[in-house]
Amino acid sequence: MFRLTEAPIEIRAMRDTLSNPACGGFVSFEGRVRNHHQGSEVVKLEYEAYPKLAISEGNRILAALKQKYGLSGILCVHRTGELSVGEIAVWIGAIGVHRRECFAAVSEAMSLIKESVPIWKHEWYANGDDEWVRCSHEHEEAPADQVIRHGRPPSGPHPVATIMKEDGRRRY
Amino acid sequence: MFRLTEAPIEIRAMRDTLSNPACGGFVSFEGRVRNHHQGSEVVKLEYEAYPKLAISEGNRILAALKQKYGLSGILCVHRTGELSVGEIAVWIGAIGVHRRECFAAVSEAMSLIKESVPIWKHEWYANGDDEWVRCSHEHEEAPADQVIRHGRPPSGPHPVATIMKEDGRRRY
Amino acid sequence: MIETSVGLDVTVEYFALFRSCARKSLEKIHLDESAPAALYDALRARYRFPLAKELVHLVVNDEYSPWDKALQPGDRVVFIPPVSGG
Amino acid sequence: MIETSVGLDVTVEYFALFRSCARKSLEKIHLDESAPAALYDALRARYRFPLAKELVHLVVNDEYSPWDKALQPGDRVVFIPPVSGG
Repeated sequence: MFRLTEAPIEIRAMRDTLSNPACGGFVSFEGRVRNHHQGSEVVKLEYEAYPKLAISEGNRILAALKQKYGLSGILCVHRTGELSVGEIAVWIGAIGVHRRECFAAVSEAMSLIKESVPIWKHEWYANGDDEWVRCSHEHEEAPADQVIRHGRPPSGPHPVATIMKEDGRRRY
Repeated sequence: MFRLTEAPIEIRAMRDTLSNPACGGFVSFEGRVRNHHQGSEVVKLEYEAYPKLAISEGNRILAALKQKYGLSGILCVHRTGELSVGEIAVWIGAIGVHRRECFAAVSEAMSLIKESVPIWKHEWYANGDDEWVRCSHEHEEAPADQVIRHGRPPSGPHPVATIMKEDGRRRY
Repeated sequence: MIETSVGLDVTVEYFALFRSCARKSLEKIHLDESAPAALYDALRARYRFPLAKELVHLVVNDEYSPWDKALQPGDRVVFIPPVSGG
Repeated sequence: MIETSVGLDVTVEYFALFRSCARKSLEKIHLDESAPAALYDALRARYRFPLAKELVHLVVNDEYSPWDKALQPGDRVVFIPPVSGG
Protein backbone atom coordinates (compact mmCIF):
# COMPACT_ATOMS: atom_id res chain seq x y z
CA MET A 1 0.00 0.00 0.00
CA PHE A 2 3.02 2.27 0.53
CA ARG A 3 5.51 2.40 -2.31
CA LEU A 4 8.66 4.25 -3.28
CA THR A 5 9.48 5.03 -6.88
CA GLU A 6 12.28 6.72 -8.76
CA ALA A 7 10.08 7.15 -11.83
CA PRO A 8 7.43 9.84 -12.26
CA ILE A 9 4.18 8.92 -10.51
CA GLU A 10 1.52 7.80 -12.95
CA ILE A 11 -1.77 9.10 -11.59
CA ARG A 12 -3.88 6.94 -13.85
CA ALA A 13 -2.25 3.73 -12.67
CA MET A 14 -2.70 4.77 -9.05
CA ARG A 15 -6.36 5.66 -9.56
CA ASP A 16 -7.03 2.39 -11.36
CA THR A 17 -5.63 0.49 -8.40
CA LEU A 18 -8.29 2.11 -6.23
CA SER A 19 -11.47 1.01 -7.91
CA ASN A 20 -14.50 -0.65 -6.39
CA PRO A 21 -18.04 -0.47 -7.80
CA ALA A 22 -19.45 -0.43 -4.27
CA CYS A 23 -17.54 2.71 -3.33
CA GLY A 24 -18.79 6.13 -4.27
CA GLY A 25 -16.03 8.27 -2.81
CA PHE A 26 -12.46 8.76 -3.94
CA VAL A 27 -10.14 11.39 -2.48
CA SER A 28 -6.58 12.02 -3.55
CA PHE A 29 -3.78 14.31 -2.51
CA GLU A 30 -0.75 15.32 -4.57
CA GLY A 31 2.24 17.01 -3.05
CA ARG A 32 3.92 18.92 -5.87
CA VAL A 33 7.43 20.34 -5.93
CA ARG A 34 7.26 24.09 -5.44
CA ASN A 35 9.56 26.63 -7.04
CA HIS A 36 10.47 28.24 -3.73
CA HIS A 37 11.16 27.43 -0.10
CA GLN A 38 10.93 30.22 2.45
CA GLY A 39 11.61 32.81 -0.19
CA SER A 40 14.56 31.01 -1.80
CA GLU A 41 14.25 29.87 -5.38
CA VAL A 42 14.64 26.11 -5.61
CA VAL A 43 16.79 24.99 -8.54
CA LYS A 44 17.18 21.31 -7.68
CA LEU A 45 15.50 18.91 -5.31
CA GLU A 46 16.11 15.32 -4.29
CA TYR A 47 14.32 12.94 -1.98
CA GLU A 48 16.31 10.26 -0.19
CA ALA A 49 14.61 7.37 1.60
CA TYR A 50 15.62 4.64 4.00
CA PRO A 51 13.67 2.18 1.86
CA LYS A 52 13.03 -0.77 4.13
CA LEU A 53 11.94 1.30 7.12
CA ALA A 54 10.03 3.81 4.98
CA ILE A 55 7.95 1.02 3.49
CA SER A 56 7.27 -0.72 6.77
CA GLU A 57 6.44 2.54 8.55
CA GLY A 58 4.31 3.75 5.62
CA ASN A 59 2.41 0.48 5.51
CA ARG A 60 1.83 0.57 9.24
CA ILE A 61 0.32 4.06 8.95
CA LEU A 62 -1.90 3.19 5.99
CA ALA A 63 -3.12 -0.08 7.49
CA ALA A 64 -4.08 1.70 10.70
CA LEU A 65 -5.96 4.41 8.80
CA LYS A 66 -7.72 1.89 6.58
CA GLN A 67 -9.06 0.16 9.66
CA LYS A 68 -9.80 3.34 11.59
CA TYR A 69 -11.88 4.83 8.75
CA GLY A 70 -13.33 1.62 7.31
CA LEU A 71 -11.89 2.32 3.88
CA SER A 72 -12.03 0.00 0.93
CA GLY A 73 -8.49 0.99 -0.04
CA ILE A 74 -5.72 3.49 0.61
CA LEU A 75 -2.48 3.89 -1.29
CA CYS A 76 0.57 6.13 -1.12
CA VAL A 77 3.49 6.49 -3.50
CA HIS A 78 6.49 8.66 -2.72
CA ARG A 79 9.16 9.70 -5.19
CA THR A 80 12.87 9.37 -4.51
CA GLY A 81 15.79 10.82 -6.44
CA GLU A 82 15.85 14.11 -8.30
CA LEU A 83 12.59 15.94 -9.09
CA SER A 84 11.68 19.00 -11.11
CA VAL A 85 9.41 21.86 -10.08
CA GLY A 86 5.78 20.88 -10.55
CA GLU A 87 6.43 17.15 -10.37
CA ILE A 88 4.49 15.03 -7.91
CA ALA A 89 6.58 14.17 -4.87
CA VAL A 90 3.89 12.20 -3.08
CA TRP A 91 0.47 10.86 -4.04
CA ILE A 92 -2.11 9.50 -1.63
CA GLY A 93 -5.52 8.16 -2.61
CA ALA A 94 -8.36 6.50 -0.71
CA ILE A 95 -11.70 5.00 -1.67
CA GLY A 96 -14.61 4.26 0.57
CA VAL A 97 -18.34 4.32 0.89
CA HIS A 98 -18.38 7.68 2.67
CA ARG A 99 -16.45 10.64 1.45
CA ARG A 100 -15.77 12.21 4.85
CA GLU A 101 -13.80 9.17 5.93
CA CYS A 102 -11.78 9.37 2.71
CA PHE A 103 -10.95 13.04 3.27
CA ALA A 104 -9.96 12.43 6.89
CA ALA A 105 -7.83 9.40 6.05
CA VAL A 106 -5.89 11.04 3.23
CA SER A 107 -5.26 14.19 5.22
CA GLU A 108 -4.14 12.25 8.27
CA ALA A 109 -1.97 9.93 6.17
CA MET A 110 -0.06 12.90 4.80
CA SER A 111 0.51 14.33 8.28
CA LEU A 112 1.72 11.03 9.70
CA ILE A 113 3.95 10.26 6.72
CA LYS A 114 5.55 13.68 7.01
CA GLU A 115 6.15 13.03 10.67
CA SER A 116 7.54 9.57 10.83
CA VAL A 117 8.41 7.97 7.50
CA PRO A 118 12.19 8.15 6.94
CA ILE A 119 12.32 10.23 3.77
CA TRP A 120 14.39 13.38 3.49
CA LYS A 121 14.25 16.33 1.13
CA HIS A 122 17.46 17.90 -0.10
CA GLU A 123 17.07 21.29 -1.78
CA TRP A 124 19.50 23.39 -3.77
CA TYR A 125 18.87 27.12 -4.09
CA ALA A 126 19.59 29.75 -6.71
CA ASN A 127 22.10 31.43 -4.38
CA GLY A 128 24.24 28.27 -4.24
CA ASP A 129 23.12 27.08 -0.81
CA ASP A 130 21.67 23.68 -0.20
CA GLU A 131 19.99 22.09 2.77
CA TRP A 132 18.52 18.91 4.10
CA VAL A 133 15.09 20.28 4.81
CA ARG A 134 14.27 19.78 8.43
CA CYS A 135 10.52 19.59 8.36
CA SER A 136 7.41 20.22 6.37
CA HIS A 137 6.70 23.71 5.15
CA GLU A 138 3.34 23.41 6.84
CA HIS A 139 4.66 23.55 10.36
CA GLU A 140 1.62 25.48 11.50
CA GLU A 141 -0.45 22.35 11.36
CA ALA A 142 -2.00 20.69 14.34
CA PRO A 143 -0.51 17.30 15.18
CA ALA A 144 -2.41 14.39 13.73
CA ASP A 145 -4.46 12.07 15.87
CA GLN A 146 -2.29 10.19 18.33
CA VAL A 147 -4.40 7.08 18.29
CA ILE A 148 -2.66 5.24 15.49
CA ARG A 149 0.90 5.80 16.68
CA HIS A 150 1.11 2.35 18.18
CA GLY A 151 4.12 1.29 16.13
CA ARG A 152 6.39 3.79 17.77
CA PRO A 153 9.40 3.05 19.96
CA PRO A 154 8.45 1.72 23.40
CA SER A 155 10.25 4.62 25.08
CA GLY A 156 7.28 6.87 24.44
CA PRO A 157 5.58 8.77 21.68
CA HIS A 158 7.65 9.61 18.66
CA PRO A 159 8.98 13.09 19.35
CA VAL A 160 9.38 14.24 15.78
CA ALA A 161 6.11 16.12 15.65
CA THR A 162 6.93 18.01 18.82
CA ILE A 163 10.37 18.90 17.59
CA MET A 164 8.93 20.24 14.38
CA LYS A 165 6.52 22.40 16.29
CA GLU A 166 9.19 24.00 18.40
CA ASP A 167 11.81 24.49 15.77
CA GLY A 168 9.90 25.32 12.65
CA ARG A 169 12.15 25.21 9.64
CA ARG A 170 15.61 25.60 11.03
CA ARG A 171 18.45 25.06 8.59
CA TYR A 172 21.53 23.09 9.52
CA MET B 1 -14.99 27.19 -12.27
CA PHE B 2 -18.20 25.11 -12.18
CA ARG B 3 -19.03 23.18 -15.32
CA LEU B 4 -21.57 20.67 -16.54
CA THR B 5 -20.69 18.06 -19.11
CA GLU B 6 -22.49 15.26 -20.90
CA ALA B 7 -19.18 13.64 -21.85
CA PRO B 8 -17.05 11.51 -19.52
CA ILE B 9 -14.93 13.65 -17.20
CA GLU B 10 -11.29 13.72 -18.25
CA ILE B 11 -9.25 13.79 -15.06
CA ARG B 12 -6.04 14.76 -16.79
CA ALA B 13 -7.57 17.86 -18.35
CA MET B 14 -9.04 18.91 -15.02
CA ARG B 15 -5.74 18.41 -13.21
CA ASP B 16 -3.85 20.35 -15.86
CA THR B 17 -6.21 23.27 -15.37
CA LEU B 18 -5.13 23.40 -11.73
CA SER B 19 -1.41 23.92 -11.99
CA ASN B 20 0.74 26.54 -10.30
CA PRO B 21 4.46 26.16 -9.55
CA ALA B 22 4.02 28.13 -6.35
CA CYS B 23 1.44 25.70 -4.97
CA GLY B 24 2.49 22.47 -3.31
CA GLY B 25 -0.90 21.03 -2.46
CA PHE B 26 -3.53 19.53 -4.71
CA VAL B 27 -6.63 17.74 -3.40
CA SER B 28 -9.30 16.14 -5.54
CA PHE B 29 -12.55 14.33 -4.95
CA GLU B 30 -14.34 12.00 -7.33
CA GLY B 31 -17.90 10.91 -6.78
CA ARG B 32 -18.30 7.63 -8.61
CA VAL B 33 -21.52 5.89 -9.58
CA ARG B 34 -22.13 3.00 -7.25
CA ASN B 35 -23.74 -0.30 -8.16
CA HIS B 36 -26.31 -0.09 -5.40
CA HIS B 37 -28.51 2.34 -3.52
CA GLN B 38 -29.89 1.31 -0.16
CA GLY B 39 -29.62 -2.34 -1.05
CA SER B 40 -31.19 -2.04 -4.51
CA GLU B 41 -29.05 -2.87 -7.52
CA VAL B 42 -28.75 0.15 -9.80
CA VAL B 43 -29.10 -0.72 -13.49
CA LYS B 44 -29.32 2.78 -14.95
CA LEU B 45 -28.61 6.26 -13.69
CA GLU B 46 -29.13 9.73 -15.09
CA TYR B 47 -28.34 13.19 -13.81
CA GLU B 48 -30.53 16.09 -14.86
CA ALA B 49 -29.49 19.69 -14.27
CA TYR B 50 -31.12 23.09 -14.43
CA PRO B 51 -28.06 24.34 -16.30
CA LYS B 52 -28.18 28.09 -15.89
CA LEU B 53 -28.93 28.03 -12.17
CA ALA B 54 -26.61 25.07 -11.51
CA ILE B 55 -23.71 26.97 -13.04
CA SER B 56 -24.42 30.24 -11.25
CA GLU B 57 -24.99 28.51 -7.92
CA GLY B 58 -21.94 26.28 -8.37
CA ASN B 59 -19.76 29.25 -9.25
CA ARG B 60 -21.04 31.17 -6.25
CA ILE B 61 -20.09 28.29 -3.93
CA LEU B 62 -16.63 27.83 -5.46
CA ALA B 63 -15.81 31.53 -5.48
CA ALA B 64 -16.76 31.83 -1.82
CA LEU B 65 -14.61 28.82 -0.89
CA LYS B 66 -11.67 30.06 -2.93
CA GLN B 67 -11.73 33.29 -0.99
CA LYS B 68 -12.45 31.70 2.39
CA TYR B 69 -9.50 29.29 2.11
CA GLY B 70 -7.11 31.46 0.12
CA LEU B 71 -6.84 28.92 -2.67
CA SER B 72 -4.99 29.39 -5.92
CA GLY B 73 -7.75 27.55 -7.77
CA ILE B 74 -10.81 25.37 -7.35
CA LEU B 75 -12.78 23.61 -10.04
CA CYS B 76 -15.83 21.37 -10.20
CA VAL B 77 -17.28 19.41 -13.10
CA HIS B 78 -20.57 17.54 -12.85
CA ARG B 79 -21.88 15.01 -15.35
CA THR B 80 -25.37 15.11 -16.78
CA GLY B 81 -27.19 12.48 -18.80
CA GLU B 82 -26.83 8.73 -18.48
CA LEU B 83 -23.90 7.24 -16.56
CA SER B 84 -22.59 3.74 -15.98
CA VAL B 85 -21.49 2.18 -12.70
CA GLY B 86 -17.97 3.29 -11.83
CA GLU B 87 -18.11 6.46 -13.93
CA ILE B 88 -17.28 9.78 -12.34
CA ALA B 89 -20.42 11.77 -11.60
CA VAL B 90 -18.65 14.74 -10.06
CA TRP B 91 -15.03 15.86 -9.81
CA ILE B 92 -13.73 18.64 -7.57
CA GLY B 93 -10.12 19.76 -7.34
CA ALA B 94 -8.32 22.53 -5.48
CA ILE B 95 -4.75 23.78 -5.35
CA GLY B 96 -3.17 25.98 -2.76
CA VAL B 97 -0.09 26.60 -0.72
CA HIS B 98 -1.37 24.67 2.29
CA ARG B 99 -2.91 21.27 2.02
CA ARG B 100 -5.32 21.59 4.94
CA GLU B 101 -7.12 24.43 3.23
CA CYS B 102 -7.38 22.34 0.07
CA PHE B 103 -8.87 19.40 1.95
CA ALA B 104 -11.36 21.63 3.75
CA ALA B 105 -12.40 23.45 0.60
CA VAL B 106 -12.97 20.35 -1.51
CA SER B 107 -14.90 18.60 1.24
CA GLU B 108 -17.05 21.66 1.89
CA ALA B 109 -17.60 22.22 -1.82
CA MET B 110 -19.03 18.74 -2.19
CA SER B 111 -21.38 19.24 0.77
CA LEU B 112 -22.64 22.59 -0.51
CA ILE B 113 -23.05 21.39 -4.08
CA LYS B 114 -25.06 18.40 -2.87
CA GLU B 115 -27.23 20.74 -0.85
CA SER B 116 -28.01 23.56 -3.18
CA VAL B 117 -26.98 23.08 -6.81
CA PRO B 118 -30.02 22.12 -8.89
CA ILE B 119 -28.94 18.71 -10.16
CA TRP B 120 -31.05 15.60 -9.72
CA LYS B 121 -30.22 11.92 -9.83
CA HIS B 122 -32.66 9.50 -11.41
CA GLU B 123 -32.00 5.84 -10.68
CA TRP B 124 -33.48 2.69 -12.18
CA TYR B 125 -33.28 -0.54 -10.18
CA ALA B 126 -33.03 -4.22 -11.04
CA ASN B 127 -36.56 -4.81 -9.69
CA GLY B 128 -38.05 -2.38 -12.24
CA ASP B 129 -38.53 0.57 -9.87
CA ASP B 130 -37.07 3.96 -10.51
CA GLU B 131 -36.80 7.07 -8.40
CA TRP B 132 -35.70 10.66 -8.38
CA VAL B 133 -33.23 10.34 -5.55
CA ARG B 134 -34.16 12.74 -2.84
CA CYS B 135 -30.84 13.37 -1.20
CA SER B 136 -27.29 12.24 -0.84
CA HIS B 137 -26.59 8.76 0.49
CA GLU B 138 -24.39 10.41 3.09
CA HIS B 139 -27.22 11.88 5.10
CA GLU B 140 -25.38 11.27 8.34
CA GLU B 141 -23.05 14.14 7.58
CA ALA B 142 -22.89 17.29 9.59
CA PRO B 143 -24.15 20.35 7.75
CA ALA B 144 -21.45 22.37 6.08
CA ASP B 145 -20.37 25.72 7.40
CA GLN B 146 -23.16 28.26 7.13
CA VAL B 147 -20.86 31.17 6.54
CA ILE B 148 -20.76 31.08 2.77
CA ARG B 149 -24.48 30.69 2.19
CA HIS B 150 -24.92 34.33 1.40
CA GLY B 151 -26.39 33.75 -2.04
CA ARG B 152 -29.50 32.17 -0.64
CA PRO B 153 -33.05 33.47 -0.86
CA PRO B 154 -33.66 36.50 1.35
CA SER B 155 -36.43 34.67 3.21
CA GLY B 156 -33.86 32.85 5.31
CA PRO B 157 -31.29 30.10 5.14
CA HIS B 158 -31.77 27.56 2.42
CA PRO B 159 -33.75 24.76 4.07
CA VAL B 160 -32.52 21.89 1.93
CA ALA B 161 -29.89 20.73 4.36
CA THR B 162 -32.37 20.69 7.21
CA ILE B 163 -34.90 18.78 5.19
CA MET B 164 -32.31 16.19 4.27
CA LYS B 165 -31.43 15.72 7.91
CA GLU B 166 -34.98 15.15 9.00
CA ASP B 167 -36.12 12.99 6.16
CA GLY B 168 -33.12 10.90 5.32
CA ARG B 169 -33.56 9.09 2.06
CA ARG B 170 -37.29 9.02 1.56
CA ARG B 171 -38.51 7.84 -1.81
CA TYR B 172 -41.35 9.55 -3.58
CA MET C 1 -62.82 44.40 -27.08
CA ILE C 2 -62.77 44.64 -23.32
CA GLU C 3 -60.03 42.84 -21.32
CA THR C 4 -61.80 41.32 -18.35
CA SER C 5 -58.76 39.42 -17.03
CA VAL C 6 -56.82 41.12 -14.24
CA GLY C 7 -54.29 38.30 -14.11
CA LEU C 8 -50.85 37.74 -15.64
CA ASP C 9 -49.08 35.24 -17.87
CA VAL C 10 -45.94 33.42 -16.72
CA THR C 11 -43.85 30.57 -18.06
CA VAL C 12 -43.29 27.57 -15.83
CA GLU C 13 -40.37 25.20 -16.41
CA TYR C 14 -40.25 21.71 -14.94
CA PHE C 15 -37.20 19.71 -13.92
CA ALA C 16 -36.63 16.21 -12.59
CA LEU C 17 -39.49 14.93 -10.42
CA PHE C 18 -41.81 17.77 -11.44
CA ARG C 19 -41.08 17.19 -15.12
CA SER C 20 -41.90 13.51 -14.64
CA CYS C 21 -45.18 14.40 -12.92
CA ALA C 22 -46.20 17.12 -15.38
CA ARG C 23 -44.97 15.13 -18.39
CA LYS C 24 -43.71 18.36 -19.92
CA SER C 25 -40.73 20.66 -19.60
CA LEU C 26 -42.40 24.01 -20.01
CA GLU C 27 -45.78 25.68 -20.27
CA LYS C 28 -47.33 29.11 -20.23
CA ILE C 29 -49.86 29.67 -17.50
CA HIS C 30 -52.35 32.43 -16.90
CA LEU C 31 -52.64 33.43 -13.25
CA ASP C 32 -55.39 35.26 -11.47
CA GLU C 33 -53.09 36.26 -8.64
CA SER C 34 -49.40 36.98 -8.34
CA ALA C 35 -48.57 34.73 -5.35
CA PRO C 36 -46.14 31.94 -6.29
CA ALA C 37 -47.58 29.77 -3.53
CA ALA C 38 -50.98 29.82 -5.18
CA LEU C 39 -49.38 28.78 -8.46
CA TYR C 40 -47.54 25.93 -6.78
CA ASP C 41 -50.66 24.71 -5.03
CA ALA C 42 -52.57 24.73 -8.32
CA LEU C 43 -49.84 22.79 -10.15
CA ARG C 44 -49.42 20.42 -7.25
CA ALA C 45 -53.12 19.58 -7.42
CA ARG C 46 -53.15 19.35 -11.22
CA TYR C 47 -50.05 17.16 -11.58
CA ARG C 48 -50.07 15.42 -8.19
CA PHE C 49 -46.66 16.73 -7.14
CA PRO C 50 -45.80 14.62 -4.07
CA LEU C 51 -44.08 17.48 -2.23
CA ALA C 52 -45.39 20.07 0.19
CA LYS C 53 -44.38 23.62 -0.62
CA GLU C 54 -42.06 23.62 2.39
CA LEU C 55 -39.82 21.10 0.60
CA VAL C 56 -39.63 23.13 -2.57
CA HIS C 57 -37.64 26.21 -3.56
CA LEU C 58 -38.87 28.97 -5.79
CA VAL C 59 -36.78 30.29 -8.65
CA VAL C 60 -37.87 33.28 -10.70
CA ASN C 61 -35.91 34.28 -13.79
CA ASP C 62 -33.03 31.96 -12.85
CA GLU C 63 -32.65 33.28 -9.30
CA TYR C 64 -33.75 31.83 -5.98
CA SER C 65 -36.60 33.95 -4.69
CA PRO C 66 -38.61 34.12 -1.47
CA TRP C 67 -42.12 32.68 -1.59
CA ASP C 68 -43.65 36.06 -0.77
CA LYS C 69 -42.32 37.60 -3.96
CA ALA C 70 -45.09 38.82 -6.30
CA LEU C 71 -44.82 37.37 -9.79
CA GLN C 72 -44.66 39.77 -12.72
CA PRO C 73 -46.01 39.26 -16.23
CA GLY C 74 -43.54 37.32 -18.35
CA ASP C 75 -41.66 35.82 -15.39
CA ARG C 76 -40.10 32.41 -15.87
CA VAL C 77 -40.88 30.32 -12.81
CA VAL C 78 -39.19 27.10 -11.69
CA PHE C 79 -40.06 25.04 -8.65
CA ILE C 80 -37.03 23.19 -7.34
CA PRO C 81 -37.56 19.78 -5.77
CA PRO C 82 -34.88 18.56 -3.34
CA VAL C 83 -31.61 18.26 -5.20
CA SER C 84 -29.40 15.18 -5.36
CA GLY C 85 -26.27 15.99 -7.28
CA GLY C 86 -22.85 14.64 -6.42
CA MET D 1 45.74 -15.80 21.10
CA ILE D 2 43.94 -13.97 23.85
CA GLU D 3 40.95 -11.75 23.03
CA THR D 4 41.42 -8.65 25.13
CA SER D 5 38.45 -6.76 23.65
CA VAL D 6 35.23 -6.94 25.61
CA GLY D 7 33.42 -4.82 23.01
CA LEU D 8 31.26 -5.59 20.00
CA ASP D 9 31.14 -4.86 16.28
CA VAL D 10 28.13 -3.19 14.68
CA THR D 11 27.33 -1.77 11.25
CA VAL D 12 26.23 1.85 11.07
CA GLU D 13 24.29 3.14 8.04
CA TYR D 14 24.00 6.83 7.26
CA PHE D 15 21.15 8.62 5.50
CA ALA D 16 20.54 12.17 4.40
CA LEU D 17 22.18 14.77 6.65
CA PHE D 18 24.26 12.18 8.47
CA ARG D 19 25.46 10.67 5.18
CA SER D 20 26.44 14.15 4.03
CA CYS D 21 28.39 14.75 7.26
CA ALA D 22 30.05 11.33 7.38
CA ARG D 23 30.67 11.27 3.62
CA LYS D 24 29.84 7.59 3.58
CA SER D 25 26.77 5.39 3.59
CA LEU D 26 27.94 2.57 5.81
CA GLU D 27 30.77 1.50 8.08
CA LYS D 28 31.61 -1.17 10.60
CA ILE D 29 32.46 0.11 14.05
CA HIS D 30 33.92 -1.57 17.08
CA LEU D 31 32.31 -0.49 20.32
CA ASP D 32 33.59 -0.74 23.87
CA GLU D 33 30.12 -0.46 25.30
CA SER D 34 26.64 -1.41 24.15
CA ALA D 35 24.84 1.90 24.74
CA PRO D 36 23.58 3.44 21.47
CA ALA D 37 23.83 6.91 23.03
CA ALA D 38 27.57 6.49 23.48
CA LEU D 39 27.87 5.45 19.84
CA TYR D 40 25.87 8.46 18.71
CA ASP D 41 27.95 10.84 20.82
CA ALA D 42 31.16 9.41 19.38
CA LEU D 43 29.92 9.72 15.78
CA ARG D 44 28.53 13.17 16.42
CA ALA D 45 31.95 14.29 17.62
CA ARG D 46 33.80 12.55 14.80
CA TYR D 47 31.61 13.79 11.95
CA ARG D 48 30.26 16.99 13.49
CA PHE D 49 26.61 15.96 13.30
CA PRO D 50 24.72 19.20 14.01
CA LEU D 51 21.94 17.49 15.97
CA ALA D 52 21.56 16.72 19.65
CA LYS D 53 20.55 13.17 20.41
CA GLU D 54 17.11 14.38 21.49
CA LEU D 55 16.38 15.29 17.86
CA VAL D 56 17.42 11.90 16.54
CA HIS D 57 15.70 8.51 16.47
CA LEU D 58 17.44 5.20 16.87
CA VAL D 59 16.78 2.31 14.51
CA VAL D 60 18.28 -1.12 15.08
CA ASN D 61 17.89 -3.83 12.47
CA ASP D 62 15.28 -1.78 10.60
CA GLU D 63 13.07 -1.13 13.63
CA TYR D 64 12.67 1.94 15.78
CA SER D 65 14.23 1.22 19.15
CA PRO D 66 14.44 3.01 22.49
CA TRP D 67 17.74 4.64 23.34
CA ASP D 68 18.21 2.41 26.38
CA LYS D 69 18.34 -0.70 24.23
CA ALA D 70 21.68 -2.54 24.51
CA LEU D 71 23.31 -3.14 21.13
CA GLN D 72 24.22 -6.70 20.20
CA PRO D 73 27.14 -7.88 18.06
CA GLY D 74 26.24 -7.65 14.38
CA ASP D 75 23.42 -5.14 14.84
CA ARG D 76 22.76 -2.72 12.01
CA VAL D 77 22.31 0.73 13.50
CA VAL D 78 20.78 3.78 11.84
CA PHE D 79 20.38 7.20 13.38
CA ILE D 80 17.39 9.03 11.93
CA PRO D 81 17.59 12.81 11.55
CA PRO D 82 14.28 14.71 11.40
CA VAL D 83 12.34 13.53 8.36
CA SER D 84 10.96 15.75 5.61
CA GLY D 85 9.00 13.64 3.16
CA GLY D 86 5.81 14.76 1.48
